[in-house]
Amino acid sequence: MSTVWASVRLRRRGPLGISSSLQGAWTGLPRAARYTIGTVGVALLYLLPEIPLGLIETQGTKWESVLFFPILIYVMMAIGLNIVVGRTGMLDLGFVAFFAIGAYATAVLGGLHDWNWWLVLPTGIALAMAAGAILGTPTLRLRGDYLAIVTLGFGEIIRLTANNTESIGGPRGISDIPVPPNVGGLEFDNVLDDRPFYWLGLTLVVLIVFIVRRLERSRVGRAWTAIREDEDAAELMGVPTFTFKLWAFAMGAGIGGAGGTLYASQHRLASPGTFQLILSILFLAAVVLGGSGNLVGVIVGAAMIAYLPERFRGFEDKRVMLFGIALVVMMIFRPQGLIPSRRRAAELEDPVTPPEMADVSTSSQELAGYELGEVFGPGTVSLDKPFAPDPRSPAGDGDHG
Amino acid sequence: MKKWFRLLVPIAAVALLAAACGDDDDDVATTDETAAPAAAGVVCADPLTIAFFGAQTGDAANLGLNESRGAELAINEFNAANPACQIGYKAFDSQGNPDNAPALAQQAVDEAAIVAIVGPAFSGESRTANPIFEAAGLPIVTPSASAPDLSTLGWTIFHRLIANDDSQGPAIAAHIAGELAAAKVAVIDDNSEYGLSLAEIVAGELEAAGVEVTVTDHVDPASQDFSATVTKVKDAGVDVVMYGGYYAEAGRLRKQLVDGGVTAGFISGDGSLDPGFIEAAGAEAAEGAILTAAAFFSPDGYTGGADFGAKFLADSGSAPGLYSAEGYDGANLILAAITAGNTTREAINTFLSTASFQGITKTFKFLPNGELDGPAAIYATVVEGGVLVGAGQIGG
Amino acid sequence: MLLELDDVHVHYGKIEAVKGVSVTVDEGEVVTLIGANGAGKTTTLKAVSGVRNVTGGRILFEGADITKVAPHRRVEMGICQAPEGRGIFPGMTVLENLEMGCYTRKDRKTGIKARDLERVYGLFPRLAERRTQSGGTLSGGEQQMLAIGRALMARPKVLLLDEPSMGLAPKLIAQIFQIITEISRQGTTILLVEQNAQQALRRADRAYILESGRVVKSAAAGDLLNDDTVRQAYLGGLGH
Amino acid sequence: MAEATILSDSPSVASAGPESGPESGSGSQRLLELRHLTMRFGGVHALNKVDLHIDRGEILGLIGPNGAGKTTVFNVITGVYDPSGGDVLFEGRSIVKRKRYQRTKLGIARTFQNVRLFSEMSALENVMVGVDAQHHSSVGGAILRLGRQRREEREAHERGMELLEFMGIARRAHQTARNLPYGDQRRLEIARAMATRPKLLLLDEPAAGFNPAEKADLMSLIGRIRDDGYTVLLIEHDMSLVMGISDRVAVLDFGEKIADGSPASVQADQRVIEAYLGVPSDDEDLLASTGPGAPGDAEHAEHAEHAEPVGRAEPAGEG
Amino acid sequence: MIATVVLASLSEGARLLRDNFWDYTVTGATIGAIYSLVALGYTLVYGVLRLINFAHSEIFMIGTFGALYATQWLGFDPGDPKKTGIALIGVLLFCLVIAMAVSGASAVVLERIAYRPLRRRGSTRLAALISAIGASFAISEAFALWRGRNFEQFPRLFDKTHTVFTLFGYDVRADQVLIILSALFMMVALDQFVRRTRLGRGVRAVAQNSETAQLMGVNIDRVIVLTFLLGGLMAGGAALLDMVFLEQTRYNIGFILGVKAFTAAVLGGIGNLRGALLGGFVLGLVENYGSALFGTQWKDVISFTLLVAVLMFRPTGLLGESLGKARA
Repeated sequence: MSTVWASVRLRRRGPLGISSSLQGAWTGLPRAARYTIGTVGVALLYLLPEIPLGLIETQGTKWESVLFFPILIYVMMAIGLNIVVGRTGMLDLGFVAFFAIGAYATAVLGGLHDWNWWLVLPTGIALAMAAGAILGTPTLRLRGDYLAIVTLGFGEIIRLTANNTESIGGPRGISDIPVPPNVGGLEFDNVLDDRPFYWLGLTLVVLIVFIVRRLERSRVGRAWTAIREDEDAAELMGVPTFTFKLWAFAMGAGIGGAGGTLYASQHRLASPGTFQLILSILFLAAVVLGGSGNLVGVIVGAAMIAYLPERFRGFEDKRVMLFGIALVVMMIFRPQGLIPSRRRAAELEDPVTPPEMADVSTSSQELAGYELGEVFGPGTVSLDKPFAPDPRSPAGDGDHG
Repeated sequence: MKKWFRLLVPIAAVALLAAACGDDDDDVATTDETAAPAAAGVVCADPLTIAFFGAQTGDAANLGLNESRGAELAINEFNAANPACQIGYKAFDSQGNPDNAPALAQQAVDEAAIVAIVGPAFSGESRTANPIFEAAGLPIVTPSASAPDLSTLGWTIFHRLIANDDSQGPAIAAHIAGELAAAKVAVIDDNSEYGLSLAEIVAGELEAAGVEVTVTDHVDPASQDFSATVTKVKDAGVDVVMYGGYYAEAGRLRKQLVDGGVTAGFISGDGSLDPGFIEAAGAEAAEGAILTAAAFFSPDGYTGGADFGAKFLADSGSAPGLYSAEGYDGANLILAAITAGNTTREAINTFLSTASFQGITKTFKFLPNGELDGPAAIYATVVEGGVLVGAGQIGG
Repeated sequence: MLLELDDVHVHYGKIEAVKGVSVTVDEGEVVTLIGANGAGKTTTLKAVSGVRNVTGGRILFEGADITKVAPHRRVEMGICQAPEGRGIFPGMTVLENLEMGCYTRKDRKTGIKARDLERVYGLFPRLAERRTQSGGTLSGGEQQMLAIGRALMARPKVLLLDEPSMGLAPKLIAQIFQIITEISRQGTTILLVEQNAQQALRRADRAYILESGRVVKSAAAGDLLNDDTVRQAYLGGLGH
Repeated sequence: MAEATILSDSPSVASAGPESGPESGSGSQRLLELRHLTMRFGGVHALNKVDLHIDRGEILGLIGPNGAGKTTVFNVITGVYDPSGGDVLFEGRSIVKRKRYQRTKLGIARTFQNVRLFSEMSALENVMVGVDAQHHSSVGGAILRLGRQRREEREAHERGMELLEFMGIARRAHQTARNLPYGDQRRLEIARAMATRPKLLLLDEPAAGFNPAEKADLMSLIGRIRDDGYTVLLIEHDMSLVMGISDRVAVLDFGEKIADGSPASVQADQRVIEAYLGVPSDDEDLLASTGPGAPGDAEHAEHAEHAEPVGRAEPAGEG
Repeated sequence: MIATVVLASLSEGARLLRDNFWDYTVTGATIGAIYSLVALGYTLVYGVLRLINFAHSEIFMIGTFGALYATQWLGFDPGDPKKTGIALIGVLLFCLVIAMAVSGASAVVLERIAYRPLRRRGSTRLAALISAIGASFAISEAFALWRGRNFEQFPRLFDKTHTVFTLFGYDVRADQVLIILSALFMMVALDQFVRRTRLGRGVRAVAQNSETAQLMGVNIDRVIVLTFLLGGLMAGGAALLDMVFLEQTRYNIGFILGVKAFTAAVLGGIGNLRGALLGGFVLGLVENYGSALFGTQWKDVISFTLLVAVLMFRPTGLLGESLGKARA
């Protein structure tokens, strides 16, 4: 199993950071306490635009607006992408496609066909999910890097097709997009006040988190993780891997679509220029930066990715470069992300007697494998080939001649 | 970048020369309605700020800086002349990106001192920012957002300092059909909002004028290689190639067309009107290309702009570019409103909508929809001997 | 003393696979490490060749401490291994695989290389027949021959053999062990890890029995042939 | 206590469906039948017309030298490979066209030669994945927490804990699989396979890397699993273990079945002895040394020598 | 109605392609040659490290600036007279050496800074990919800050419009011949290096079985550096050819080309040197033919659709083997 990537000198450190001890403290709290803290936390999030935060607020851009976009939208996208990348272990480099589909669904249905916004939202989500399933059906049997490049291509295909299709505005996009009807004191049609959108978006995020939590703690979530850890073993344990991969793709896509819908209504514009490849990469960076697989982690990661460049507008031209450097440094010193998945936290246990093979089958797998699926690479596990753990094991298959 | 300067030096020199020969009247605002800033100066009680909205960094920074430096120059001159009324200046750097624009616009709206905006520079960002300005009643004067439909969206705060693409497109088409007497034309664009719109208008006008548009193609500006388009153009054997898009791609396309053996003429709109076009195409290939705009590329083309180049260079350290003079005029227009005693957004907007103002580029009087009243002037610039040379008005 | 392991510990993450193994190998000897699966034999060997980090203790080669020396440097010093599972390069021909064996050799004069090749082909005539065939297409026995031959191309001072009998037919096992004896007779020191205790003990001079990462017994190989510790550690105590 | 629960949940008693239990279904004693099963890799026959059957409730030991095709049998039964010829019947019906996960649902579960756990999941979660195989709630149920989903979730949790207790690793329930001691990882793998409620449990060298005491434990455990009504197909190199526990033993050599019968009869079979010890050759050591072996050519098929770092070379003599 | 329009435009496209087939072929092959050279870098690193070196596009971009500086150092200006004969060859070789050296060196530095620390810590490949993305951002933005965001022009070194020979009525230009031939030459040289030399064998050995390679005395770190170096050299070569062909560069020029080259590498079978060659040319040609048939605006859609289609039927690309398994 040893690929060169990890073969050389391994000095695995338990990620005994502050966050993991915090996590420990958190899980140690009684249930009621956790619920109380959670509720207060969410309430504080709702109050974010109302509390004066001084230096934390963005300086050159309006804080309430930034809270909605990019921060909230990025959070939503990262939650969606995390299902695909962090949970199920499929590398998706074209997640922006679903963002675009949500936005365009809103623009076309709401803008061109005057649908009610509350009808547009679920339709946008459904369309994005359908697109995820349509993309997934032929491509999900591809693994790793191949899936990555195909999804990247899909993202570009969506953007370019939108750009080339005159009936949806071509490069001009569609700018006549409805906003949600006013509810009580929430005036969505007041363009000067982005707080209603923030609150609506936050409500959606809370709902999504609630749903995703439930999924993660169910048969579905276990199937996803099992697929991430060892797809073949999962299938042999009775997990219909294709179905669940498709579900992961569709759920992720649906959340992406919701983000797109919300974004387009607030910006009142859906144009192809928004849906660049770079956004997919930023969403992925958010997932990894926060701690791939961990819901809280990716939310924090996304918030950072969205917030920091806005906060440091003063750096102007340098901020993308600093962001790049930060990514490299982060991956060197804290590759597991800001708030790693609970499982990564070091566990204390009694010493054991390890036969040599224990490391062969587990630890080196974890070290050498792409977190995204253990066997990664061309032709490693196809049905006509033996079940080799190492794609490059010399006698792995008899067809080298 | 350095070559950029080198090319601009002769232009700047010409401008300086013109300034030296011109009259000594420094006043810029001289109309019947508004008096020039008096020597005593304007007095204003509240702190007032004029903001620029557009790209200051990023790929689209060139155009934004051209304009913002013009606006800054106007404000600096005003402040020097009016010690009792110091106007602030602030730039909102949208990078030309419609996605960034709303949060910036909200911020601008929130700052009470900001009474008017010069910008937004592009049509795309206008679509996401202007609704916010409209809602806040914050008046804008845009020196360069040229999409025709912007004036149809019911914005009362919208004022456009140039003729839109509905004027530029027909002028280009008329020029192709008339002056250039082309029988077959290739209309190519960069598949951007601006480029495609302009190209479509031109193609429509050409068809109406009975000129055959044998090739329409959309290139990807991110792609370096346009050879498939070159082959298509070669195949059709056109007389003129019209390109809607920006200067870097226009230059690259022109170069690859010439290298591929295409001898047809080349004409493009204001997006291509930049010395960068000549750089990208190479002086040889660029020769003879016609670049149009609803503005002069160099301010000495304007009657009132004789010494503008020199002042601009002295103030900002760089030579003026396309729409620098419009940026300057835009700011002066707002300053004229302040001079006339209008210090609220509403009052300034009313002033802008009703007053007539003589800038260095033209006389500004706006229709209710924010477009200029009166015939729109479209000017051509031709590449001659490796430099941009004004070739007079071609339409309007 | 050619090779000496002094209280060597190896960890995989938090798991300690080798818990203080001390082994010595004299010049010219055949020393074998035997033990059940998971006893730490292969890990010990990997520590010697340097592909596993030692977390405690020292490894001395010709008196010099090589604990921190990079694996490729150890090959240059004369430690060469035919790894468990043979580690044939499947996309290379037999000849190329053999040439990989003298990758670090400074004296790459064709004459010397040709003589080494001849020696290997002499020991393994099958390899000469298949020299242009790609390594992945060889049979298991041929691959094992190739692995040993490739290690010999480096002219090692000590040859580390990891389970050369693994997965081979009895007849081939016998052949391989005969060749091992022959290699030893030609003057190469051998450290042999083997599960096939019977064969290993017959061929070796001295033996160490490993159990759960520790040496539980060391003695002259012949003495261990009928030893109860071997039975316990290796054959298991069940079903009798 | 644990034993009792396992018993009650075992396939022979549980009423999971019409097909469950040895008495129901086809009514035949035959649980699995391989007919002329052939598996070729390139030109090599990994399996050549193998006929084999397993009756309900028995432990069938599958032995043979390395590269004989044992794991290939597992891989064909579980659907990792499509056989080149022949048929696999489970409860009287051909399953070669079934997908892998469907076979698990039908009641076939396996462990792996090299432990293949879901290493970032807890031990309990690993087992719950197995229990999930017989469950049906999906995305909708999980989001809405429908009654069935809650019931299934509770059951998965309870049954998971029971199985962990049964395997003696309940205290590890919330530890990450990756961090378990090796022996517990092997036990967890068995628990995970049992969680799918298999009628047929395929164990691929479950004792590999175990010390004698652990092997003894495992033997009694497998015995108990059988006693609970599971049918077990066991690949194992430790002859003492196989012979001690199997009701019947089948021997593969060069991809062909060369013997099938009671442990005693197999041990006495001349062909088996030859296969294991090799045909006597000029080297007299051969007879004394008892390493198993197979000529190399068959090894491409199973590449046992590389993918199986364990479980070879157990002397066959003393079984 | 729509179908008729599509069919009409298709038939016009078909005529266009038929009438200008060799034109499309030669221009497609030219850009395909550049794709191939850049794709080699992705494939080499992937073959050995199983890492998508996302920052490889920036290595290419640095090479274009290297070539640009070489001409400036020689005192060329965009308007200068063109060179011929020996002088031209000398100038081109000098620029090639500089571009390759700059790209090669930066690839090595990149490995040292952005990847090796991660490798040492046993990071996951996903972390490495993110690090690569970060490095890509950082490098290109650093160039944007340093050189500005406008295109810089590469001088015209020789008369490109000169027709070398005519292929079925299409006048093949000097620069096209130069690019295709030199790219092929570089690729053959690399292929032979990897197959025939001791160092190349080391690269293959690490790709096939890194641990055994170590046991044979291969210094893995050095092989990895060598892999990056080779990829960088090829990218440098591609950079000069690209400059000769298109004559302008700026900080983000590598991005699209990198995506395309990576697509080409996957198309041919990532990890496979000959696959990269094939993938590059196939991509270049199909893009061009597709542009004729469907319109230039669909060019990228066509490339990615082709990729998906190929992977559907050949899930490991056209040639499908890894670097390790390439036969000698």
